[in-house]
This record gives sequence, C-alpha cells and structure tokens, in this order.
Amino acid sequence: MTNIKDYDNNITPNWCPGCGHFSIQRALQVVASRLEIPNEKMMVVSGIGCSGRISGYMNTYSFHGIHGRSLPIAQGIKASNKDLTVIAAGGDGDGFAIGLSHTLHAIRRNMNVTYIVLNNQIYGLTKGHTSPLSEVGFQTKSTPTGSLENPIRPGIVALSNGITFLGQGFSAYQEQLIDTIVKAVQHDGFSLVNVFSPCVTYNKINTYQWFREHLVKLDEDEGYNPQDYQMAMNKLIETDGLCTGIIYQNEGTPSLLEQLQPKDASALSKMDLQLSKDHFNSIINQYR
Amino acid sequence: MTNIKDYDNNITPNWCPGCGHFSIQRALQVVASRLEIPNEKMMVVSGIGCSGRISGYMNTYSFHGIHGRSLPIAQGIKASNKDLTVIAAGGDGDGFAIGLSHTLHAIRRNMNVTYIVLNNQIYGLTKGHTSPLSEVGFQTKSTPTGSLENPIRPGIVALSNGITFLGQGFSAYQEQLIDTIVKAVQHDGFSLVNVFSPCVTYNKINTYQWFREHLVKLDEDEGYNPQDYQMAMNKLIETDGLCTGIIYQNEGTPSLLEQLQPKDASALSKMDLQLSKDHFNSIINQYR
Amino acid sequence: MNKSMSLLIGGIQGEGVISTGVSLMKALSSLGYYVYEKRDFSSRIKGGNSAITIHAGIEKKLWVEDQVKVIIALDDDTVKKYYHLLSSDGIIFYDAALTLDFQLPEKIKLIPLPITEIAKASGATLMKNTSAMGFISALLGITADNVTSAIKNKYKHKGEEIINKNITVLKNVFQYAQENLKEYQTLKLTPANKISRPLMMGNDAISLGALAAGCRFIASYPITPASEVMENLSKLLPKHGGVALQVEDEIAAVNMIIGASYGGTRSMTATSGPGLSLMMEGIGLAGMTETPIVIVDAQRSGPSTGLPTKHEQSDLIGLYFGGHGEYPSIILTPTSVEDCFYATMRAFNLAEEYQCPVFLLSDLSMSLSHQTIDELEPHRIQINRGKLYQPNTGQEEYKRYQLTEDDISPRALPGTAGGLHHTTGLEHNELGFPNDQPGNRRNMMDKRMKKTAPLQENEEIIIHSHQRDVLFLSFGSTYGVIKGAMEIAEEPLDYGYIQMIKPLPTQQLKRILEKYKHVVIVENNYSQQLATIIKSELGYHEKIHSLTKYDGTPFTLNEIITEMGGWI
Amino acid sequence: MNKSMSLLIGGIQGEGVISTGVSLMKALSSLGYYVYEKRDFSSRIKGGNSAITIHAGIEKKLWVEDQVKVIIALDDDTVKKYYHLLSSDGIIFYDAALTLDFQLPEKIKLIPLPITEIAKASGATLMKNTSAMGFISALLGITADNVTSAIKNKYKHKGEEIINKNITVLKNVFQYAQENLKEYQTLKLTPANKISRPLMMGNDAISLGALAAGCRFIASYPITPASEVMENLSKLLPKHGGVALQVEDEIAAVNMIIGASYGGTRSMTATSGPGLSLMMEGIGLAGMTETPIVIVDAQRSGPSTGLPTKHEQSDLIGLYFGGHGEYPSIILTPTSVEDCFYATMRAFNLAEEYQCPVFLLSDLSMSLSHQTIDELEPHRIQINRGKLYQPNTGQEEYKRYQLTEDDISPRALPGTAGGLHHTTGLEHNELGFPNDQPGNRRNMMDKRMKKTAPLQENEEIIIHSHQRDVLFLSFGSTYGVIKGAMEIAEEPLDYGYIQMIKPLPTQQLKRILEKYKHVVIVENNYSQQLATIIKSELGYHEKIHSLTKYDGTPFTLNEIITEMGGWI
Ligand SMILES: Cc1ncc(C[n+]2csc(CCOP(=O)(O)OP(=O)(O)O)c2C)c(N)n1
Ligand SMILES: Cc1ncc(C[n+]2csc(CCOP(=O)(O)OP(=O)(O)O)c2C)c(N)n1
Ligand code: SF4
Ligand code: SF4
Ligand SMILES: [Mg+2]
Ligand SMILES: [Mg+2]
Repeated sequence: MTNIKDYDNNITPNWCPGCGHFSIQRALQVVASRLEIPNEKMMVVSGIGCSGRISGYMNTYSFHGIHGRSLPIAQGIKASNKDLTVIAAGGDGDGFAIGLSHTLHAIRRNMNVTYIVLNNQIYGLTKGHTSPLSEVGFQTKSTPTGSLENPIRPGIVALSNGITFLGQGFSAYQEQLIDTIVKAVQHDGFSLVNVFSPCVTYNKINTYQWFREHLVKLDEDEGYNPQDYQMAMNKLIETDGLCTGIIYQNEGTPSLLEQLQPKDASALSKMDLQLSKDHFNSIINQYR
Repeated sequence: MTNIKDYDNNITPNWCPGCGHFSIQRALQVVASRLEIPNEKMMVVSGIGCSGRISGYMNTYSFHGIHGRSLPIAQGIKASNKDLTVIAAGGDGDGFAIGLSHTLHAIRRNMNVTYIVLNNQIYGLTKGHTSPLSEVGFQTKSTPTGSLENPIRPGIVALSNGITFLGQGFSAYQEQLIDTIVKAVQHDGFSLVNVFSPCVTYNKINTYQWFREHLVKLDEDEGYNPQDYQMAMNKLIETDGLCTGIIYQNEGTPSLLEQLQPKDASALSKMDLQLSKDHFNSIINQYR
Repeated sequence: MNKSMSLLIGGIQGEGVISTGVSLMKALSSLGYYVYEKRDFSSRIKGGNSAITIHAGIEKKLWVEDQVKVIIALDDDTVKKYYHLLSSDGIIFYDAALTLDFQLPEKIKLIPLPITEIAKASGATLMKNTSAMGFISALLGITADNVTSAIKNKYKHKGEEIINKNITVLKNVFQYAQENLKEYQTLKLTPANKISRPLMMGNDAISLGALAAGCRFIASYPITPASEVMENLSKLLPKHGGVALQVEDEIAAVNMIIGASYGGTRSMTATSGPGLSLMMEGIGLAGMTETPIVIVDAQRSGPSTGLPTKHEQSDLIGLYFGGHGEYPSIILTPTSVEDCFYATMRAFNLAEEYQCPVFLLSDLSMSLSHQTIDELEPHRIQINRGKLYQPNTGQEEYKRYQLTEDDISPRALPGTAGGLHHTTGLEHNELGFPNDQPGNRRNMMDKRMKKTAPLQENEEIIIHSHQRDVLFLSFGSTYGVIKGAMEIAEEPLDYGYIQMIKPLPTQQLKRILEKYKHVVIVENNYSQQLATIIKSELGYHEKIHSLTKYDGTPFTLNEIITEMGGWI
Repeated sequence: MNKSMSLLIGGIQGEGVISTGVSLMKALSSLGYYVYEKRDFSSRIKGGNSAITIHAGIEKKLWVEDQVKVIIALDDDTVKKYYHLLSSDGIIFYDAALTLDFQLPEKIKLIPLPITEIAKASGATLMKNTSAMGFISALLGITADNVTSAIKNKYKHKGEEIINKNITVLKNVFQYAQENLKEYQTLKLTPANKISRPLMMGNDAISLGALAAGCRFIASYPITPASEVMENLSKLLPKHGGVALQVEDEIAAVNMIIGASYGGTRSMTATSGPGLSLMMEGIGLAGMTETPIVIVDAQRSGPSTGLPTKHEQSDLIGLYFGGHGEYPSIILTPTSVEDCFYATMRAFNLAEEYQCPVFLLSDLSMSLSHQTIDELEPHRIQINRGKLYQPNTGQEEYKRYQLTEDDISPRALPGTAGGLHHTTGLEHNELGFPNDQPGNRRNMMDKRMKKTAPLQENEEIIIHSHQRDVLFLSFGSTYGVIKGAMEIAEEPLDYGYIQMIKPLPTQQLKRILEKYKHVVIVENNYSQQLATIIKSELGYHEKIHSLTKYDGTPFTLNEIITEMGGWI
C-alpha cells in the first residue's frame, strides 16, 4: 500500500467546512493507495460544480472539464490510453441534468471507467438551485414554492439501462465508500458509484442526520446478492434508492475496449504512427 | 367523428414505399378524427430524421424543429397554450441518442404532451447508421463489424424514470396503435408511445416479419393490468421490451401544468399583458 | 461633511458581507443618496475573502472611485488585500476581534471597532453584520432610526425575537459610536433630499422589464451571473399567471422558449457564455423559422469556464457573426440598470416586430452591481406585438412566410382558425413547406437577411459632446466609468455609448466617423470586438483606436484618465 | 473525337444512378482520364430525381461545364429538369421504357436506348444500371473489356452469378451499340495515356489524410455531408490499431476527442453546421486548455437544418469569430481532393504544434464530389507532434502552461512520470491550477492569443497570375470553377485561393491588396464572409468586392465569366 498522502496535492479544497465532498476526495485517495496506482497512471476527470473541483485536489493527472461532460472526456482519455486508471467525478446536476444523456450512453458503452457522482441533490456552486435529484416539494430560489418534478433515481435508471457495476455510498460511511470504490475501479467495465454527499450550506433537508436515518447498508444484509439483477432492482424500488454498498455487478460482459482492441495491443497513444508505403498503396488501390 | 382526410394536407410523404412511418402518420390522423380535435387546436412537433417529416404531412399546426429537440419545443408550446393538443414525434436517434436527456426530463416533468417514437432501430435519413436502439452485432457503415453497445430499451428506461403513461405499438398493427395513441392523448400527463416502425431500406434485421414473430400483444393477455407498475416492469423484462399495447398508466399524478396553473386559468398566450401601475409599484417597493 | 464617499466592506465570503453591503445601500437609497457598487468575490461558496466597494453620494454616478476613504474589515484578508486602495486621508476600521498579525506601511490609519464584541454581548456572533452596519451608518451620519427600519425590513421574515436582538445590537453600536467615534464626524455624508429610490441590480431590472413587457414564460438553467433573472421570475411570473421553469440544460431552455414563443407567449431565457454556446443551434432555428425569442446574455470572463465570477464583454463578436449559416438577429446593449429595464421591454417588442432572436447583452458588472435607480416608467414603452394574422378577414390562403414589402410576414399563432401552417428549420416556401429550389432559396434568404435593415438607420449612439474631435465610445457597464472619468477630467473629451450593436447603426456611425478625428473604442475584451465589427462594416481603420482590458476587472477611472491623456 | 466531354446521368433517387456514375468515373480514371463530378440530389432516401453531371477529359479540371453534350435519362424527370442544359449539339439518350408524355422544344435531339429492355432480357430490371453504364461507355469509346473489369470490381462481393449476369448485359449492350449507334462516333473521347489514377471525393481524402497523419481516434455523429469521414475511418482505423466510435451526439464527440487528444492520441471528429454549433462550448474548452483537436466541418446550406444536401460556404465567419470568450484556433480551407489529403495531414501537425483546435473547412461540393486525383504522397508531410515534455531531464518542476518565448508550453501526456499536472477550463496559472489574479489572467490570455501569430506571416494565398490588376480570390471548392473560367476566358484575370484563413495571412494579404487595383472575393454565402474578415483586419473596403451566391448551388462557369466581364 502506498501512502495516502502521496495522492494529495496539498491544495486546500475550497469547499465549505463540513461539505460531504471532502470525504469523497479522501476516499479516492485511500482507494488509490490501496490499489497502489502509480500517480502518473491515475487520471481524475471532473465536471463543473463544487463537486467538479475534486480533480484539482488529487496528486494525479487531472482534468476539470465543462459542465456535464466529464464522461465524454473520461471515455476519450480511456480510449486513448487504456493503461490509465480513469475516474470521472461530478455533481448530480452535472451528471443527471445537463449530462444525463452522456451518463446513460456511457453505461451502455461499458468502457472501463469509474464514475463517481457527488450527489447532494442540489446545485451547490450556483448557490442552491433545485437539481433533478431533488425531492418533490424541495424549495430553492428556482422553485420557491417547491419542486413539482419527480426526482430521477440514479440507481434504478442506471440499472434499467444495463449497467454492469452499480454502487452507492454516503460521505459519512468512509469504509464502505472506500470498499465500494475499490470494487468499482477493479470492475472491468463501466462502474457508477452514486455517493450521497450532503451540501451543508444549501440543502437543509437531506442532511447527514437525514441520511443516517434513511439509508440501508446492503453489506449488512446477509441475504443480499449483488449478482442478482432482479434482487437489485427490487431493493432499489423497496428502499426508494436509499441504500449503500455494492448494489449490482455483472462480471460476465467484456468491456468495450477489450472488444475493440486485443488484450495485448498497445494503447492508442503509444502506437507507431508511421504508415508504410505498401500499406498506403493498398488502401489507395481500393479507389481505382 | 370528423373525417380522417381532414387531417391530411395532401402532400405526398417522401418516405420509401413500405416505410413503417406511413402507418404512424395515418394512425395520428385517425386519432385526431376519433377525438374530433379541431385542426387548429392540434399541434404536431417533430425532430429531424425520416421520422421528422411526419409533422409536414398533417393538416394541423406543425413544427419541424431540430435534431433531438422535439420535446423541448413541444413542451414550450404546451406551456404557452394549454388548450392545444400537443403531439411530439421523432425517430429513435432523435429521441434516444441526441435527445435522450430531453426524453427523460420530459418524463419527469409530466406535462400533458404525447410523444410518439418512430422507432426503426436505425438512422434512416443519414442512410443507415447504427442507432442506440440497434441490437448488439448490428452492422452498418458506422459499425461495420457490428455494434458493441447495449441497446437502450425505451420502455424499461421510461418506466424506471417514473413515466405516467407508456404505450408501445407496431406500424403493422393499425387498430392497436390507434387505440394506444388515443389513450395516450387522453392521458392527463406525459405519455410516450414507442412504435416499432420498420425501415425497409436500411434495416434488414428488424423487418415487418421479424416483429410479427417477436412482438407480444398485451391487450390479448387477459391477466395484464397496466395500472400495476411491478407487472409492467416484469413484462418489459420478460419480453425484452417486445410487447405492444398500453404497458403502464398511472392516473393519479396530476400533470405539471395543472399544478402550475389553476384549471380555469387562461392559457399564457391569451393573457392580458398589461401590468397595472399599482401592481408595478408594489413590486418596485420591494426594492426600497 | 462629504457630498460623496467611497467605502469598502470586506470579510469572509459566505458570512454576510455582501448582504450587509446591500442593506446599507438600500438604507442609503431610501434616504435619497445614490449608490453604486462594485464587487470582488470568488467562485466558491464559503471562505476566501469577499469585498464590496460602495460609492454613495447625492449625485448619481455609475462607477466607484479607484481609492476608498473608508475600509471596514471583518477579516484579516480585507486589510491585506485592500489597504493599498486607501486614499491618503483614508481610514481602516477593523473588527477588534481580528489579530492583524502582519506588517502594514506606517501611514495607514487603523482604528479598531468592537464589532464582534457588541454582537456577542447582545447574544450572537452571527449579528456581527448588524453590528458592522450600525458602525458604518453611525460613521456616515445615518440616524439610528433609519438603520433600525432597514434592519427590521431585512429580518422581517425571521420573527420578533431576532429583530429585537438585532435592534439591541444597533442600540449598543450607536451608543459606542456616540461615546468613542466623535473625531470621525468628518466622514459624514451631506444630508440628501430624502427622496426614497429603489436599489436594484441589472438582473433585477431585466426581470422587471420582462414582466412589464408581458413576458409570461421563462425556461432557464442556472449560471453566474445570470441566475437572478430566473430566480426573480420564478417568484414574479406565477403571480401574474405565467410559468417559470428551471430545465435540464440550455439547449432545452432555448428550444422551449422557441416553442412557447411560437405558441404566442412572450418568452425568454437568461444565460452566460457557456450556455450561450450551447444555444447556438437553437438560435439558428429561431432565425430560420422567424420565431421571436429574447435571450439575456450576462457576460463573464471566458473562454470556456474562464473566470465565472469576473467581468468581461467578450461574447459580442461571437453573437454578432456566430452560428452556422446566416440568419438575422438583434443585439441590445444597456448601459445602466434603468436601461436594462427599458432595453428588455424594447427587446420583446423588437423580437415580435422583426420575428427574430433578440439578445440583451449584459455583463457581470451590469448584471450584479446594485445601483440606486430613478423611478422606472413601464408605460414609456408600449407593447407592440408585431404583425399578427387576423382570422376571418376574407383573405386568400394564409402564407406564413409571405413575401411582403417590408420582408415581414404576419404570424398565425396555433389555435387560430384559418392560420394552419407548417414551420420548419429546413429552407421553405411562402407556405412554410420544405423547398430546395434555388429561386425560392434566394427569395427567402433575402427576405430574412434584409428584414432588419431598417434598423441600421436608427440613432442608437448617444453622445455627450464637449465639441472635441476625439470620441470615446463604449457599451454596457463600461460606459459608467468613462462618464465618470470625463466628469472629473479638466479637459473632457466627447464620449458616448452604443445601445444596439446589431444591426449596426451604420448611417449614424458613418456620420460620427466622418466627424471625429479619432474614435477610441473602450471595451472589456482582448480582440477589440466592437471595433472589429465597426471596421468590418465601415472601414475607418486609421481613425478607430482601441482601449481594451481583459484581466477580469472593469476599467478604473484612472485607466480611462490615463488613456485620455494620450488624446488631449 | 473529344478531348473532353460533359454528360449528365439522371434517374429516380435510390435506384443506383449515382453509383452508376461513380463506376463510370472509376473506369474512366483507370484509363487515364480526369473526371470531375457535380451532384444534384434531394434530402430523401428513395424517389425524387437525382442526377450526376460528369466532366471527363484528358486534362485535369475541377469544374463541370454549364452545358452538357449528353444526357442519359433513366426517368422522365431527368429530361424535364435538365434538357435546358443541353448544348446546341447535345443529345438526350433516354431509356426506351420511358413514356416522355410531355412537350419539349423541337430542337432537342432525343434518342431512345433499350436500357431496361436489355437488362430485363438478361434476367433482371435491376441491372438497368449496368445496361446504362454499358451504353455510356460504348458512346464514349470505352472498350467492352474495360467496362467489364469495372463491373467485375463493382460486384465483386456479390458472387459469380450476379457478375456473369451483368457481363451478359454488357455484351448485349455493346452488340446493340455496334449495330445501331455508329452515327454517334463523334461522341468518343480522345484516347488517354492509360495512367490509372484513383477516384476519390473530398471526404475520402480527408479520411486517408487523417490515417496518414497518425490519427487513431475518431468520435463522430452522422450528418450530411460529413458522414463518410466517420464511415471510412470506422473501416480503416481498427485495421491500424485505432478506434472509431459513433457517439450519442456532437457534444459527446468533441469532448471525447478532447479527452483522447489530451491522452496523447491524434484525434478528430467530422461534422456539418448543426453539429458544429453544438460543439462550440467544447471547442472553447480545447482552446482554453490548449488541447490539440482536429474538426472537419463539411459545410452545407444553413441556417438551421437549411438545405442539408445543398452546397454553401457559410460557416466560415462563425468559426472565425465564434464561441463565447476568446481563444485561438486555425482554419484550413482545401481547394481540391488532393488538397483535402495534405491539408488534413497538416491540420494534425498544426493542432499539436500550436496546441489549439484546427478546423478543416470543407464544403458539400468538395466533400461529396468525386475527382480523379494525382498520386498522393503521404511522406510529403512529416508528422510533427509539437512540444512534448520529456521526463527525467532533471528539469525543475513541470509547468504545463509555462510562459515561454514562443508562447507554447511542452505538453506532458498522462502516464508520463514527472509530468503530473491539473488541466481546467477555468483560467489557470502556469501549473494549470485555477487562478483569478488579474496579472496572471493577462499573461495567460496573451500567451494563448499570441501563440498562433507567427502563422500570420505565412504565404497561404496561391495566385495564378496573368499580370492583371484585378484578382479573383476564393476558397474551397469555389476555386475550381474560377480556374475553369479563367482558363477558357480570352482575357483571363489573376486568380487565386487562400488555404488558411485563420490566422489570416495578413502580411501576404497586405501586399496583395497593395498590389492589385481590385480584389473580387468569390464565395458561396450571403454575407460576404471572407471579404468581411479581410476588411475587419485590413481595411481596403474600396478595393474589395464580392461575388456571392447562396441559392444552394455552386457557381457556374458562366456566372464567373459574367462577373469577369465587369472587370476587364
Ligand atoms: C453550460 C453551463 N451551464 C451552467 C453552468 C453553471 N453551473 C456551474 S456548476 C452548476 C451545477 C452545479 O450542481 P452540481 O452539478 O450538482 O454540483 P454541486 O455544485 O452541487 O457539487 C451549474 C448549473 C455552467 N458552468 N456551464
Ligand atoms: C445536430 C445534428 N446532428 C446530426 C444531424 C443529421 N441527422 C439527421 S437525421 C439523423 C438521425 C436520423 O435517425 P432517426 O432519428 O432514428 O430517424 P429516422 O430517419 O430513422 O426516422 C441525423 C443524425 C442533424 N440534422 N443535426
Ligand atoms: S455549497 Fe454545498 S456543495 Fe458547495 S462546497 Fe458548500 S457545502 Fe459543499
Ligand atoms: S430510409 Fe427507412 S426510415 Fe427512411 S423513409 Fe426509407 S424506409 Fe423509411
Ligand atoms: Mg449537486
Ligand atoms: Mg430511426
């Protein structure tokens, strides 16, 4: 195990004291050290939001993209260099409002990328607007009389779209969160870890206390089998999405890049780019 | 019942002979006449694709927008004038590739708009490219060795995202299709009707014959209860989405506009826009 | 006593500094003073330093001075970051609870105030802001009564107890001031005329302008510095029968308002650069289908995410020329908060009269800076809904895109009998159906591209003349500081602003460029955007000069005055 | 015998007219003729008329003549729509199976050919295209052997039986021609030199250029007229270890290639106007993060969906000035299919040398028109990957955005030890971390905006001089027809093209504008986009004139010649 500190770049995060995002940053660092990922082989990509700042606090390669597009960028990096461990991270607005389509398409594409949602059910950075994950009745400056739209349940939607690894976590359950992310990173295919991460400044409903009262820990449920799709779906419906741990994993499906490139092929970024004259001519001849 | 012909503008569709989209156009016209919708109160909005041309063949108000955005436009029109019957229509690429996010957000928003997907599991207009609804292994010019990505199952994803009316149809099952769309239009809230509509020119797999062999008609299943969410979900999983009829309907949830505007309120587009001096002053006074 | 005064209040971001400043400005405005504000904040929620500079006086000004006479420091950083802004006779008042364990030049005058102490003594450290506000008021000569009513107003939703506690704080502050701060009497403001005026920022005025113009639908996605437009209308519209929606992204927003506007409702969205880039395709659809829409672009520092909380005017040229293909649009550039109100009303009229997208181009300083404003007169601008198809006039077949003399065709709103038609983003014929014939294409392009041409003849440049041969020309919030510099300069030059940049008022501009020897275009961007636009249309490269700034901050008086030096 | 010949083949869209034309062109190219093609098709899949005009000759030309000598009509519409294009000595050959029940001017010469009949007799109406191809070949003097090998090639994946059937059709056609068409010997082409050359369209050459440049990743979304780039690379890349992905939309496409390119792989996307508009935000991110990307924009008629199958050059100015905020980019405009190949290779080099987005701006005519091309030499352009950080050089701390003399900083690719850094679309310091200080902002803006300045000194305008004082200047496929007009004109003017529009080669342009009395800029758009760009940068309004066309069709020879008339 490498040192946790090795993954910290010593920049003080600009999050509010108590923000749930701190624990996720720490969890990521612990995961990296547990898996002994060389710093230069780790890539953290993030979107825009308070959450999006997370990539800037990792002593790894890191890319802070634009709002909602962490996944296209992360998938591009992975396709480019499959030898990197690629983590995408972003807020609930980032991934389920403006970026929803990318999230669902990344799920189907099943590249070996781990996506961590820093889910506070609100837009933190814009100073507290309703998110598509906010509950009905949630009041913010954009829904002063309460939100009227059904919240998206990330777990159920991901599962129904054929995800091969689904985990959930809670900022305050560090050990479980770390374990879940470790498994997600090890999973060969796309993995999503939805982390309940309270916004202490703007979300006065979904607080640490609230989550402690409502979350069910799946790893404490002996009968739970994350290989069982139907069980996973039922559990998500039963708990209204409020459960943590590894919810579902399908180890049978090969990841996209494995299907596109032979296992021993070199990463795209490391290939010899010269085209032999013969090769070129044989292509040209198809145009004659 | 008004005359079906009243809803036809006598323009010959530019679809290939045998294209599934013809039946959907006809079904829409029959629905309009069954429900006796005055032509000027009917609004058909479409996206871009072979499918997108449907709005141009209706003798109603019609708006042929841009690729993937039929739903935002349609919802804007409905919000603007709730007295119109608003139908959005588009292809599988339109609604599940570029427009996927809008589709899922329209579902949550639950405005009283009916969305008809002209689903041929391929991009027709661009001359046959793979769609997110194409099966694994599907070969086109963009996936010459076969698609590797899991297809989206529109029904399951819609259901898991909290849709209040879900129907499916098949171009060749006219009567069922008409019945389903009638119910969808009558539903007070967002309704999605996913119609299997063969592309005879480019999709040589999912042909009329193929659908006849694979589709299950739900209205012939006596035990099927479309009010039962769990039953609907199970049926979709069991048939891998290949079933037709009304799959699910939740009549309990009020539509968005009903919650935003009192039932007897005038449509936005018909309101008096003058602001009284007193009213204005009372607002200004909050800035003192 | 002072006719005007610049002061800076700074503290830890998220601890109420800004809201204290705003309450103070409100109190001052209601007493008849004019205030203007400039903010310095970072793109984080809590922590870090944030500061607000306020200019208050009995005359209206749209700038703050480069130096301040008073600094109120609620944290150490405020002292460190801003002491150099202090004028030679200036004073820093700081919360006595601070340690200030760093060196400052000796000449800096530092006075401790028991800001936290008094708050604590009265019950809660949280009331530090009330305490600070009390101190500033006492120094400026605002009576305890006046502050008390401001505080009552501020906390009116918080209940009796909180209000009373705050009043106690104020009482103690004023008592302390009475006893200990007599020597700072010189800081007092000259009494004003007691005309109570509203305090607003640009985004507020835009929201009210929209409401007054009959806008009844907004679809929007939050973004700094535009969110307040959506927030205000989320409160206001439902009370007037309208609907405000926060939607999934800016693409949905623009397409939704196209739908709503096509449906007959005056509709808008508000965004900033990144959202605007995402809207480009939808804007083209509005252009092609001749659907009226109003888009507020509150500019911030780009490119990309850039500096989201910093000022810039760099979206102009992208809007002027941007989008794939060619379509007409209109760009309005208000220069004051009042102007934001009227320009917004005008935007809705222009959109429906010319049936095209209209941009209200604001900038961060304009959108977020509070100003004391003169009374707004909503009836100054009459609602004009443009050409609408009237059913049952016994006309021939309705043609949505009828070729007319003025290139504008009557719109039929859905629901109107007799007005059935097709609308498409494809090239279309007069009836609205797709048509790819070259002749039709030419006609339709000509129609669309020419319809806004009459606006080129408008007088859209307002000049304050001193009969000089050099003109300083600007737009947006940049105008205020130029006006300021000219007002205090000994040899002021001519100066002015342009309030509609697209279509460019070429007739008037040509006259101006003929008349002046030099025109210096002042703008907050790198590539001289307004200058480039004018040059591309009219030439005069040798007469047109540029003063640009692109470091995230607005021009200072001094920068303008220095530039003037080169032209006198 | 003819040194060159223009002919038009038309029929029902979707029934193989285009592919027949392409086979014919391939056959001609392999015999040493140069062909050039112009297409007329509609935005529907089957039905409607579609036509292909082919110019074939022993000299290379990049245009088709306005009039054609031969029309081969496989449907009635072809006769109706195109008979007016026939030259005075021209002939329409039509399928005898057509009814032609409409009136035509008497002078039109109509000859029936048993096209369908012979196909049917040999087994299937479907082989009508082979039959038509046989007839045209016979008329042009191509031997049965040569056509046979072309047909074998065309149907090589369809199996023996089909090939044999088609060969029978050909045999019968040639026999019929032998017996009945002797009098049309005059239509024969002069024999060519038998150098077999490839036939390609711009999109093919772009794909090959990308492959040769070392592009190993494309993420793209289908759109006319750009899809072939993705389609070609979907076949080619996997064979060279690369990856091609059709993704969910253009926003995903541009962001994915930003990721891939940041990751160290040469990456691209290809789109047209609507997709480009959607990419604007991502393009700004590439600009801000200094990530090299290559974007092909195959322009079509805008705005909005416009005329998706018609030609235009109207995205230029939006690309030149567009996007929110300000960032550098490069725009290359190839003028021939060969040029598409080299310009694409160059684009990848420029992207990595200057670390910014590079646009390869094509247009529908360029992207989709087949041309006989001269041999491509991939080694003419060496791959240059720009400044890359080399690990373990004992350097000090790595700074991704180090301020350097040439404003370009070495890139460290992820995976490189010692090169760890942060990348953000926020304004950042040399290390890459967010930074909002005014001084840093100025430095970083200057660095980014100035780094491409050296390119302004390039010679990017190629002029064909006749020592005249009027220059016709154009870009993209428009150049070909100008060249054509000048070549046949009695008093040709100087003419040329510009191959890189951004940064504008201002040094060279200034010399040109000084030298010529008049510069006529010829472009397919409404608002004189290239002219506007040049005027905005350099002035010379009185010298710069515009010839524009925006009806969806490219310029004809005659239009250019008419315009020339005004300048001689
Ligand atoms: C295209 C675009 N639109 C809007 C914004 C403004 N914006 C920044 S962050 C954000 C949402 C933040 O919410 P979330 O993703 O949940 O992250 P959090 O701050 O809650 O961690 C928005 C709307 C932007 N940066 N870009
Ligand atoms: C922004 C944008 N990207 C791409 C296109 C090109 N395009 C037109 S239709 C289409 C997809 C058509 O497929 P689908 O939606 O399934 O409709 P179908 O033709 O199969 O009915 C695409 C990619 C476009 N018009 N706009
Ligand atoms: S605003 Fe909320 S999400 Fe953002 S840093 Fe503060 S607590 Fe965290
Ligand atoms: S290409 Fe396919 S979808 Fe399009 S019209 Fe033809 S059959 Fe229908
Ligand atoms: Mg959030
Ligand atoms: Mg389709």
